[in-house]
Amino acid sequence: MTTNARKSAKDELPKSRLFVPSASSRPGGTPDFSDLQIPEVGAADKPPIDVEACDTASLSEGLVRVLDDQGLAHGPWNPSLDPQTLRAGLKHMLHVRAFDDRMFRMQRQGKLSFYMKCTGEEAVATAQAMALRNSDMLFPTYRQQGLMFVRGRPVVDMMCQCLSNAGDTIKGRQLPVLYSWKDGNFFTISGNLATQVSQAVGWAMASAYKGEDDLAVAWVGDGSTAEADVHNAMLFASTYRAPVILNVVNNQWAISTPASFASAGMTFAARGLGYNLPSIRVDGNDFLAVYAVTQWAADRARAGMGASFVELLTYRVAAHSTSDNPDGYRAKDEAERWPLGDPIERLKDHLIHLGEWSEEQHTSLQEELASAVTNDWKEALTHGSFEEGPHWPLETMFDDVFKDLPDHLRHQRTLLMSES
Amino acid sequence: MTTNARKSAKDELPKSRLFVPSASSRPGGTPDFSDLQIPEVGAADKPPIDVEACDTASLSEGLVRVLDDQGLAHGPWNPSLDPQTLRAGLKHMLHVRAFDDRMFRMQRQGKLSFYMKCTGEEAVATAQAMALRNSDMLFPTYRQQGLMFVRGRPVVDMMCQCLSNAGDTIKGRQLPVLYSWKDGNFFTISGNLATQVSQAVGWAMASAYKGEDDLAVAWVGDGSTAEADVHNAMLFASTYRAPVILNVVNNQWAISTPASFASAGMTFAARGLGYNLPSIRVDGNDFLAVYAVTQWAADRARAGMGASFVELLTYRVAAHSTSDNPDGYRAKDEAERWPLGDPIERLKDHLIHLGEWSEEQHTSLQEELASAVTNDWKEALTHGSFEEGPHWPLETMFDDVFKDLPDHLRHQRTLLMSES
Amino acid sequence: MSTMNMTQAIRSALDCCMERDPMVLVMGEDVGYFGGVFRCTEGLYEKYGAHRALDTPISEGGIVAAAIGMGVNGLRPVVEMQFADYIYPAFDQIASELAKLRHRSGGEYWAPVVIRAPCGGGIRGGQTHSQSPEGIFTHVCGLKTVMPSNPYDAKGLLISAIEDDDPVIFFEPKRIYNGPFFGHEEESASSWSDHPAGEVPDTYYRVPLQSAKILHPGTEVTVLTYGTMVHVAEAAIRASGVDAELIDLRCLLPLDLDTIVTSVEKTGRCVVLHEATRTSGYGAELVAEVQEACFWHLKAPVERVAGFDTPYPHVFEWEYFPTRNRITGALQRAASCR
Amino acid sequence: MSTMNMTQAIRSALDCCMERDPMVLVMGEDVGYFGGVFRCTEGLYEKYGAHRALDTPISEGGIVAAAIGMGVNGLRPVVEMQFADYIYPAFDQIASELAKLRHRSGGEYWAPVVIRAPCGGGIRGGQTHSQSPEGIFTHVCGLKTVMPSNPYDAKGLLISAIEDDDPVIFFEPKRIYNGPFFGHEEESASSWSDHPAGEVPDTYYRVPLQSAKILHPGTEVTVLTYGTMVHVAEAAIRASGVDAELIDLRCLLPLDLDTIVTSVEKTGRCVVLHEATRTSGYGAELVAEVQEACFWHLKAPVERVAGFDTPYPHVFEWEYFPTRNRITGALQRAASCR
Ligand SMILES: Cc1ncc(C[n+]2csc(CCOP(=O)(O)OP(=O)(O)O)c2C)c(N)n1
Ligand SMILES: Cc1ncc(C[n+]2csc(CCOP(=O)(O)OP(=O)(O)O)c2C)c(N)n1
Ligand SMILES: [Mg+2]
Ligand SMILES: [Mg+2]
Repeated sequence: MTTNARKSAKDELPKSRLFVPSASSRPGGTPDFSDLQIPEVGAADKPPIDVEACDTASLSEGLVRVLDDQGLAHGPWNPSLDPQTLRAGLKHMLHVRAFDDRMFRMQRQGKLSFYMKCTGEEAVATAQAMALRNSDMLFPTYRQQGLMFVRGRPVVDMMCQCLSNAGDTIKGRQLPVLYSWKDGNFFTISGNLATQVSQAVGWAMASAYKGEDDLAVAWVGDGSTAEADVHNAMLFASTYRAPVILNVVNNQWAISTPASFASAGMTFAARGLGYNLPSIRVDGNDFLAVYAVTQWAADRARAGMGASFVELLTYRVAAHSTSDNPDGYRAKDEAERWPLGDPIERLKDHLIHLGEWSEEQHTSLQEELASAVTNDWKEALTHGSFEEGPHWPLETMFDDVFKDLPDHLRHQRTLLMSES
Repeated sequence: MTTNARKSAKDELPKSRLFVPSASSRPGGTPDFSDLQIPEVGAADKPPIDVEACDTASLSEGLVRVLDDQGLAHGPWNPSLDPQTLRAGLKHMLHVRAFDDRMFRMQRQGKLSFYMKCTGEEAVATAQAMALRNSDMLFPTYRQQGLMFVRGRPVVDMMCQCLSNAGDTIKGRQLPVLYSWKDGNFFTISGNLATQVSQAVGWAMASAYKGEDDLAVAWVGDGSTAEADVHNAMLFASTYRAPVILNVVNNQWAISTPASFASAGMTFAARGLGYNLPSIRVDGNDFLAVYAVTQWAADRARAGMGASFVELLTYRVAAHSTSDNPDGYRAKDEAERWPLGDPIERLKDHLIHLGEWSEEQHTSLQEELASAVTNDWKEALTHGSFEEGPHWPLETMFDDVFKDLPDHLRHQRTLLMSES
Repeated sequence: MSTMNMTQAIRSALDCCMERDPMVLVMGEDVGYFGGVFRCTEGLYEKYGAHRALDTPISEGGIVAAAIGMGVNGLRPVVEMQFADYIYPAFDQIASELAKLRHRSGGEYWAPVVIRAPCGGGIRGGQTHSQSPEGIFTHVCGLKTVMPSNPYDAKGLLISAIEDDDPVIFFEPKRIYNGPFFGHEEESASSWSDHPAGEVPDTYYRVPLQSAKILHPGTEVTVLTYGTMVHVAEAAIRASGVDAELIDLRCLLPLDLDTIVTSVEKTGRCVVLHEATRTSGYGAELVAEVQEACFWHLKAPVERVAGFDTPYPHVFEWEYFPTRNRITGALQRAASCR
Repeated sequence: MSTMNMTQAIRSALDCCMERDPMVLVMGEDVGYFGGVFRCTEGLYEKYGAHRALDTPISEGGIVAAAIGMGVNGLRPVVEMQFADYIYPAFDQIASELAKLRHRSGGEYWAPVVIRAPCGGGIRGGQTHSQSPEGIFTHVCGLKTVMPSNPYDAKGLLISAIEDDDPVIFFEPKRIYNGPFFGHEEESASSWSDHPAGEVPDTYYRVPLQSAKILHPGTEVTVLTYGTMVHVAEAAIRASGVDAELIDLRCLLPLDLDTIVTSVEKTGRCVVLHEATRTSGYGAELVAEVQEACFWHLKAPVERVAGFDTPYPHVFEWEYFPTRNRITGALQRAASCR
């Protein structure tokens, strides 16, 4: 063993000068979100859709907020949605939460191999899907299940994916929650972080190439913004002015790693400016603000003005996944200290304030959805359980590696089937 | 063949809406650098080294200039170098140019397999090397040969590398100009673009880890900023506040591809802001400005304030390499139209203006250097020519794959030696 | 019919496909206005426009990712990697995404992307302009891997690759772009115009993938190879005096194993030849398959002649290159086993 | 001496090296404060500080690049890839840079980087938490590739890897982190405390790289394997009734070929076994080497038992996994050849 060091490896070293970022809290400590400046509700101005990136600097460092703590909507970003739309949004969020809770419990009971919740982040996917056209192509991560609820995917289908049973449209190939739904223009979710973001830009480039006006919309987590694919996405989206919306869902954590290891000490939105992308930071727990910002970005892209970069500020209330326990790396009460509240409670208060909703309606809707999910689960199980099946026929394991089965796979399939 | 398209592949398509960037000129056209705003000499202000990234916005979009067209130096960035230093800088630049011209001609005569010049960019490497400490670690591209001239590498050694002869310190392993010079803290140049930039950040992190105060300094071309490594470098440099200087040498072209395919329509320096890196754009053909900006960034890093991002605005006057002919993709007279002149002429005028230099001295220095290079070339050839050798012993081909020769390579070496 | 070198044949294939299908485009570094550093896309920019002969930023990972998205949205992108040596920044998008899309989505999504990559040495390019990474791609399930050895095959195989609905990695041995190479640098360079496979139809035609070609029959030894080494092997066989059967694999995956097995069962001997480094190269797979399928017919060990396990050297290029001597030696060793 | 499972043994190796050499650090996603998703770096943050148990951004390419720079500047970084499936974004930095640094600089520069990567299936992880990419790395000259099969070897090999001046890709079969696995999921999980190799010294020791280990001698068939499959093979051999010699390769490159050849010359038969997909996997290299070196001793074709050439499935994990049946079948076919 030789050494590259100028001083011998065995010398005592002077104190390290390497800076290492810190976390909003660690177990036993008190959560500190003080570095998070939260501007006034309604304060952010709303630029025209032909805005230059450089003129969105304040929006990228600020925070678009519409709903205040009393449930009132303020400012130019208020999308002024009608009560039916608002109630639909609330229902979608409650549906997602009911679904998550049920699936989480089923995993704990050993019915699923794995599961991931989006608790506290429901407004992101639901409000954004509602602000888009169904023909717009979605490139999500594993935390945007809400997109499918808005576009009306049967809950049973999602459960069958999580069960990898005979009813799983992707043939039991993937881990639970790595959905794919072509009919809903919902892209196949990859286990490899961030790869979908730069693919979404290519999809959008093709849309422009063909003179079509459908958009691509991609999501990526705060931690995953560090991956090269996000850089590639921003650069290509800007270079070719692709009709795409690039969303960063900043839920403060990447498993045990705080956002400070990916943020470079800035807002994530601010990174978009350096790529000449109009960039906006929005309160991700504010259904109305998320809806309005998404609509604005979609209008830009459809009008041929190119891509936008959006940071959705939210908080991952639940564990990263069923394989994770946050008590090992963050203070137990961090979620309660999150200053931007809960997206469902906030929209509910707004509707109640408008006189369009009541505690009673809310409770009965929750019950209705809970029992709907229970029934869906029962039905899903009729297509098979994960352990006992029925599953897809074993030989289908060799399908779809290629469009047509090549000789060597046919040979391997014969081998396997002769054994079992 | 099936299709993914919503309309059949055979339909006529509507007009494409895909935006594709354009070039400053194409053959037959007139070069247009009008989108290049060139601020007043001396106008840029010089912030303290503890400046926040956000307060360098104007510096990242502007242009630090010290030398005007009359050869006068202006403004807060004037490094006020003494005449000896200025003459040394001029001599280094002339030496590099004399070297390039000779090596280029030798390649044309078939003496070298390949060569790359840095004509018009000489100020970048020479001024920067002079502003750094010799113990600072350099991670260059193939266009910073000037670094070695400043640090006093024997020209014969460089020629031997280009000849891959018995005197080549890297044993004939690499293409000409892919130098390595450990004694000069000059990193081995990779044929793979941009990989050195993120490695430089790791080197700098180690320097901080060990409590040492040496810096890493990296260079990358405008086109290569698109590579993921540059994103990784910026993110890691910012996250760990690494003592590194990240330089983008914007010479307007990446082989045939204009900088507009990598710039996203902004200055390159501006991209640094989104990573929270203080970022400065400097006239790369202005020896004094380059020196001053480098010194400023080095002071920051050494004081423990972390990384800086620097764009050096220059122009690639020569072909990309001896394998390239620019007449195929840009107007013949583009170089003459370059608004920032020639770095050697500009420093020469400055020295003459100071009364510290004369046309006569200049001509005789040019002749002196030309004949020095001629003698060096003769000496280099005594260590062998590329085609006839002598080269390193054939069996050394198997060395350095690993530190010690493993069995399978020993076996292969025996096989080869038994044949030849 | 015209005589074409390999770059012209490749350009002709691209032109045919772009003319027939508006969804086909070429993209990559310097492929647009300039027509590519090896000129393979020359003229396409003028003929089809900037969006169909698309210059890109220098980010191989970004290029392949964009191509995947385009493929999913109905286009058929033909990506050029400037050199195969520079394909690795795109490796994650190729191995984890492009190759797996169809399977992981249960057949819902797929991207018909072709990645062209000039490969191989013999051009004084040093270690970063000479590599032959084909073996790695044959280990990634979901990819097809092709390497033509002449202009006629290059055009026909490339058209098949572009119209194929699976992703294809299409390696182009740059040493033979302008003419066949028989392994000895000193010999005067020969041109495709003197070679039958330099006769190429101007019109559309396909050479099916997975169709190995017996270049000339023989009884004593079967030689398996592809790309540049096909021509070196031909010369070596002539020099060796061995009656060898030379098979140009053309497509490494899926592999035309039947043609190989039939031949080896006949000859009882086999030499596997490639330019790529030996250890875990594609030659290993060929040896493994041959000995498993033909064990009872083998009269001699299946020998590999391949690049040494070092980075491709600059100055020792011709010592490194699998020479005729090394091949003839292997042929004679094999033939001498009875 | 303590009984350790594999994660404890790995942590112990890291601890030993960090204690002896201030230049050693661990870095990667979630390896610092949290101690790694598989707990392999637990406690090191408290003991050595944030800069020596370094959390990183989620960019494998950036992590390896930084590690290379650190290595060049005197440190000995031990990088953790959270899963081997996620090593590809770093592939260019590994294959083009880390592996080639020393050669291309004529020996001037090198980086003693170890990359730890949990690999293999059997944990219901689906296609992106189950891959075995070791074969690819053995084709990249300049890298050493290691895969231990038990806690004792894991600690000794990891210490050797960290002190080695060449880059080492260190694969950890995650299925056996907590106990050996004999190939049948239904069987009650066994623990390392019941296994001799679960006895691990708390102190510093090395197991040399390139030292294949004969786990038990046999006369009829030589079985070559590594990692999890070592234990599956053991069970399969018992079930088969064949008197097989089981060799745990431990280090794939450089390979301890002598031990292999001596064994195969004795048994005359060989079965190669790995979890990775079959085509162009490391098994192909082993078959090629064995048949070339031992051809005249072989009484039967060298057979490969490997993963099928499909992405690792989620629901059909146990049908996909190379089962004891497939192995016993191969053993008996081989043994039956006289
Ligand atoms: C390329 C790659 N690297 C690492 C992982 C392992 N991994 C899975 S999720 C995760 C954290 C992602 O955090 P973030 O991007 O913030 O998304 P979130 O889970 O918070 O929604 C990591 C490191 C992976 N799946 N892919
Ligand atoms: C990873 C990689 N991709 C592509 C290439 C081929 N290539 C060599 S130089 C070059 C252009 C680089 O342009 P720029 O970064 O602007 O540097 P300049 O040559 O102008 O100094 C390209 C594409 C390479 N060497 N490495
Ligand atoms: Mg997160
Ligand atoms: Mg350039």
